[in-house]
Amino acid sequence: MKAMLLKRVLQLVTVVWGVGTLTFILMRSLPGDMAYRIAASRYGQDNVNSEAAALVRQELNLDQGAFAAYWHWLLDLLQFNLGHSLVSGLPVIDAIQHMLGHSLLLALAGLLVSILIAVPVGLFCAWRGNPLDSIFMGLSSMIRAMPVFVLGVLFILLFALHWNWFPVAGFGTPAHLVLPALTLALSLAAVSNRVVRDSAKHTFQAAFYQFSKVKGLSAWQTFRRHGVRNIAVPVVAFFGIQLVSMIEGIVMIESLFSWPGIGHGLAHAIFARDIPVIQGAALVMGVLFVALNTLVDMLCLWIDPRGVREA
Amino acid sequence: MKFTMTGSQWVGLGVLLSLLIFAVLGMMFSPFSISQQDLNAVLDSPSAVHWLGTDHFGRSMLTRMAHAVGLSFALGVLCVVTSSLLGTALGVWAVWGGKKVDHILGVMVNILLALPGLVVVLLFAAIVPGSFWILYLAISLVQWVEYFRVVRAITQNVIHSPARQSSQMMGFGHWYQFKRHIWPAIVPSVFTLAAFGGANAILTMASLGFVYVGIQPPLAELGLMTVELFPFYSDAPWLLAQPLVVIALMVFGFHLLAGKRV
Amino acid sequence: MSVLLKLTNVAVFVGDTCLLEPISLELKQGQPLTILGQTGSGKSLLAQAIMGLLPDTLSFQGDIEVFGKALTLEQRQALWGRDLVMLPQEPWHALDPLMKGINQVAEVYQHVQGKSQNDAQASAQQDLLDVGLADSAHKRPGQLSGGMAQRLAISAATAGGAHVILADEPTKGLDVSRRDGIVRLLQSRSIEGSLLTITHDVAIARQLGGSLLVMKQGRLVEQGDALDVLTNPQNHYTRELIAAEPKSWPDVSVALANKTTETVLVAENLAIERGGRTLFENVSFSINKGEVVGVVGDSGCGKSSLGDALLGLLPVSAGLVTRSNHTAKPYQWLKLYQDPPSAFTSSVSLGTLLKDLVDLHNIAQERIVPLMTRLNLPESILQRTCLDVSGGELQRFAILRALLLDPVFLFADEPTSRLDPITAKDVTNLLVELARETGCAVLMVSHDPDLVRKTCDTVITL
Amino acid sequence: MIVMPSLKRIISGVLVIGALSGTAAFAQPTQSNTLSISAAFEFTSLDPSKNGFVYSRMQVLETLLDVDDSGLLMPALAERWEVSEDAKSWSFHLREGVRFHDGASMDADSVVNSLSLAQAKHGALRNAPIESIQALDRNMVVIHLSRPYTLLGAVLANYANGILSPAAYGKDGEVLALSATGPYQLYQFAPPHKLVVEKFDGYWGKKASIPYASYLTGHRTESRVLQARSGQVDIVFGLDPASLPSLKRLPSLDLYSNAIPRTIVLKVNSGHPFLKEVSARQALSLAINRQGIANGILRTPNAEAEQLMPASLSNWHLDGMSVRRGAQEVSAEDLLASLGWKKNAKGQLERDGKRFELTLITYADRPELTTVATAIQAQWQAIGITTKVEVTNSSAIPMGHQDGSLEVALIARNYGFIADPLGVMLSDFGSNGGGDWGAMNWNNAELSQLLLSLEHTSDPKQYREIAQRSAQLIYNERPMIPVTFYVQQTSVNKRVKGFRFDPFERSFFLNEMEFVKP
Repeated sequence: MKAMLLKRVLQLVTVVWGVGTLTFILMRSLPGDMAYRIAASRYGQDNVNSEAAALVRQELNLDQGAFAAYWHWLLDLLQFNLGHSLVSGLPVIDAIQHMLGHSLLLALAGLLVSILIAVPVGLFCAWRGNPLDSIFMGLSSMIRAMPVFVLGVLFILLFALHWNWFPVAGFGTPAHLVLPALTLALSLAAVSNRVVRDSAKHTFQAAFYQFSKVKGLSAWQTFRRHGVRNIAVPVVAFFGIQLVSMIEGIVMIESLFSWPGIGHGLAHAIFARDIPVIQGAALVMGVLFVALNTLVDMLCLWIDPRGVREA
Repeated sequence: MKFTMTGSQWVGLGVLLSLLIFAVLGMMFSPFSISQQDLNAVLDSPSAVHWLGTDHFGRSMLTRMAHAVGLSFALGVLCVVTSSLLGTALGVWAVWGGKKVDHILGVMVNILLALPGLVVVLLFAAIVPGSFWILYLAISLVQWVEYFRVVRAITQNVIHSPARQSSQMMGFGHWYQFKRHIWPAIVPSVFTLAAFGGANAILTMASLGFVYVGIQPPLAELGLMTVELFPFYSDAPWLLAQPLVVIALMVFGFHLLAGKRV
Repeated sequence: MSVLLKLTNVAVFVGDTCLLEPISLELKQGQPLTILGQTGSGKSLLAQAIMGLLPDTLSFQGDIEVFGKALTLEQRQALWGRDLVMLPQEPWHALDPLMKGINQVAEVYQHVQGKSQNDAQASAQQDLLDVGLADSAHKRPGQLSGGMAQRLAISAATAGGAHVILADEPTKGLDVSRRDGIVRLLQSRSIEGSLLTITHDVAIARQLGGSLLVMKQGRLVEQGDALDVLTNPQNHYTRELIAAEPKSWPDVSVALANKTTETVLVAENLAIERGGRTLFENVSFSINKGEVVGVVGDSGCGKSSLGDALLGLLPVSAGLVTRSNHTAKPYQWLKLYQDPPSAFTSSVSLGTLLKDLVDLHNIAQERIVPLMTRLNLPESILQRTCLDVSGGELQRFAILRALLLDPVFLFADEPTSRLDPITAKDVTNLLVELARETGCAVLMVSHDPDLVRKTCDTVITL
Repeated sequence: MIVMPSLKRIISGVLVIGALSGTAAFAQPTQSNTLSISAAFEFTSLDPSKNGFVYSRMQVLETLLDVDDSGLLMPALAERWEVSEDAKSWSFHLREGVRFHDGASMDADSVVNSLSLAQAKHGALRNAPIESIQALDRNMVVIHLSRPYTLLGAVLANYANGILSPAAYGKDGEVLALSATGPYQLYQFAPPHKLVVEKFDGYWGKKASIPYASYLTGHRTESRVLQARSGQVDIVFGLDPASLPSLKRLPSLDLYSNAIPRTIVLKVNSGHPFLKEVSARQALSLAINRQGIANGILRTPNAEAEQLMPASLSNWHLDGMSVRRGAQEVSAEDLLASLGWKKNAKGQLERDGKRFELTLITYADRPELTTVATAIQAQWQAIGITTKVEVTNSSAIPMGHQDGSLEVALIARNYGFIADPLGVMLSDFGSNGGGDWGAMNWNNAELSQLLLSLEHTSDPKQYREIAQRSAQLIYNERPMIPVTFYVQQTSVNKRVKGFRFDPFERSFFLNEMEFVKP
């Protein structure tokens, strides 16, 4: 456990440095003059001109060399200072807090709903087998074959326009959360219900599962005592793997539903060349990613104390 | 090594091949170009002239779909080839090249893994917007990691297997050991990853098109076409349906071809 | 003496193919019944059929009476744990990998016997104490040795009160020294009922006594009182099985006088560590040309590691290995593996593998055919891959490949432990014979003291 | 005399109770008491010089002068104003009783403070020839100029020069709170997506009826259309023209199409070897099927533009400039052929071994630009010109202008950014061969002269004459090629009454709107 945490901390440090440096290099190699980009975002399309760009350049000291800028950034980072947004002038940390809150809300809601869908469906499929299994198999494959935005678009057409049950886009009320979370949840559940099903089927067929019944335990007792935990091991590990698709899904869903989360914010910051925000957002994503993976590891270890999951 | 495919894999291959044939024939024989507009015939339903109808510029949907499918395939195949070669080579090297190599590659992979793939691709796509080659580079860069991890894990097992040890003791060289032991062990996984990789590359390109960072007009790209045709979903639903169905079919085909889930 | 279990013409099919031909038997109170036969003889199917555990793909015919009543599948399943229980082949697989040992016993007391949680824990603790597992009660199956796991499984299986016990290969994979304990434990647990054991091990059949059925490829070939059958086998197959026991092998070790004195390898004060644990220390010996040296010891004692260390595949933590033969090329120091299929790649045919070797070392083609004949390897084997040939053939093919390189030293790591007894005997004898002929030194590692004693010139016990 | 105070007390008592009950009823913005607006543009800062357009439209921010629908100056925070004989000093008489949202009353000092700070920031005021801004007394502000500058009034009406309470600024002039004077005050500020305003009861003019209004940034056009469809948002600005037919069928919506002084134009690099001849630019212009674009793509018939300014900016609009006329005289192909361009085997134009290839850049902020660019690309293809379309960020245009890399750009130019188009004309054509958003490498001494003279022309008739001549010059030389006039598409939910569109996009007129009683 200790070794694992230490390893994770080390990973975190490399990730912070690596992600920061990578985004820095990428942003520096973006075509076009940063001052113009920032001016466009600050003053709006009607009011951006070379005069505005010159002002921005002067104010933000954009003429300093790449190396100096990198050095400044590293020093600031060591003091946990993410800097100020070039566009709004607000502290990056505030902007990210605001975005992260929304993203986490969406992610948690999506994950929760996906679990609520995937676990019963997966267990049911493993338990009852065909034709139910084949039906859900087909359904899952269909949903998996659709990009997440298509799923979102279909939901909007159906739930927001046809039936007018939920708002199309925006945020602020619980009703706004429903469609984005459902979109995320379904795209996640389409894969995870199969993992639950496979794991359950594997467990149901395992020698120890049979042996438990041979020992005299009822089917329900066997499931409760030997099923749940053993099924959970690969499923929880899989949720760790699914974090990636979750975050990717969130980027698309946030854009589609105008959800002011970190993915959306990152995409916008990229267009605006708001380097501090990009670095901050990428860093937070990286850190979050490592942290969540650690959490999953610990959860796995708690469920299955036999060994540490491979990173 | 004999490669046997299951029924559903054949179906997947069939779906993909039909789409590919559609793309090739469409690109070769269509009398229209992808940008040829006819503002007098916009949003036409399928007819004898325009088999799949026309879009909001009066462009032939058949031609555009064929090009879009071709583009998606090109990207998918290129990404798969590049990332699988790179990932496999580095994965084997990480095991064989000693602790130092393994460690350095491990750090690289950890950094790349700490950012979700789509975000990395977004960052890259922002550098040269609308460039096919940047998309290809970025997607390949993201995807090789997956091959690397799997190949490294399998190779590690193979390296310690009695079979490889025995070959080494009998005096066989590295190339032989790779050819006879490592490659046959990794090829099924690499194949599965490749099929999923193809699907993911196509999905990524469509997703970028959807957030306007991908391929730019007038090139036909499935994600972009989805956005372009979305406003007409009630006037001309058959138009919007085309890119959506084709994306789903391509991804579905690749998933079937993969044969099993990751 | 009541009949606890009566089978009448029980047969098992897959589709139209008969896997287990009709068989009838009776299991009586206090009289154990043993079914003896090689792997693949359909004996496990019989146990599954009795329990009602046959996979859905298999069909079943005949009548099964338990306690004098013909019972349906569901009725038999209702008896599980309380009256009827089956011990699994692989205890590691039959135990929940995530649950502590004691809980796997206690849950039976709690849920089957209806005891309170505390009482159940206490009873389980007592059970484990009885089988010598008190110290390991809170370990998980992965932390237990094979013997311990089997004892735990037996405790868990019998906690529900069942006295009719079906045991399917209860000693598979166990060291000889652990085997007897398990058999005695089974006997004691079935004292109020009866025990039906399925095994390929003649020694267990002898130890259990009672009545004996000998099966070959799904067919009953001989039955009767165990001692009668084993001392005076009527059937050819039974005789072969008995003769394949290492105990009954002819002694092929060579007297000291016949040995050459040309040393191939010397080991001085060897010590090996693995995972921070010292496996052995101060082991010294030398191996001469043509000599067969046996190494015995329980699993985990480091006997395989010793061989690997001699070949330089593992580092030694102390001591020195000196190769006295300086003319031999590196590829003439070779190893035979325990599990033949794992030592070959299945990606190409055996013929290709052989050709690879011949091309690499410029081996004369004409040597191959006589050697293959000698090893009793048919030509057709070369077209197949390692997955399509039997273990015995594959191990002989491994010997063929090794011998073509004119080895000076061969480390045979339990080369026959995964083979059927009859095949094992053949392969071992061939190996020893050929080694002597070619003057190759052999280090033979085995968990079976009898096998080593009968075949090796010198024995090292770890 | 005795009655007055008590009456006053009663009235104020009633007002307080009314206000209290009002606040109690509207304590929280809900769907029923909030007018929701969705538009494409996001905001990141409270500073009027940066995002003032949002606060001006949401009627939080006000300026000294206002502009009416035809572009004429009107009193706003300044009740009246006078220009001196030499046209070098402007005096503004401030309205009395104006209160900021923070409770302070507006006086000359606060106005001077705001204007001085605005002058230091990016904006039109910075370039005005201002010598001093002074408070003459509590209610009078005087601005002294170094030379006559007729534009000053229009510049002061620009959102960047909104008047804020002195307490709103930090010590470096940064804006900390948006305490302005409009009928609405800031309630919630969640950049860059959401802004909620609450009605301000201390407003000097017509008080608002709707308690709250929210502004949502809807980045995706599709989403905005859907928000309109579903009734989730009351007013949606900047609808995708493609969605209009289906929206028109909805009974719950009113659609407004309003011409605004914005034009889709091609900014042409007149220094480019292929484009330096006037006839080459004319050919490019002739090859564009403006009617097709207006009808087929933008779905706004009659929006085709042969000249930069729409009819609403009458001084600058050339009358009788029929679209057809140019097309019938000569064909684009002939013009190009006369310049030595010949079609090769593939149908592409070639001259001296070089193919006629252009890179057209445009930006994604306005969705119609991309579609129009696609149409132009195809139409130029038809005459043998290969065009590469690059969709980038709007900043690429001034940047491309400055570094000279720009070839052709498709832009949406707002000629009403400062209520008098002269401001934009000066920066686009005034000097140095053009401006960031105007002509490029195109020097016309006569035009520069004309435009400069307008800066101190106050006689309307003379002004019009010069403006007309300038417009004709630009039309003849085509340093900018107009494509279509802009028509803003807006949907308004039927639950809202009193919607009015401001062609200068300065205000949403929220205080004039009401909810229809259900």
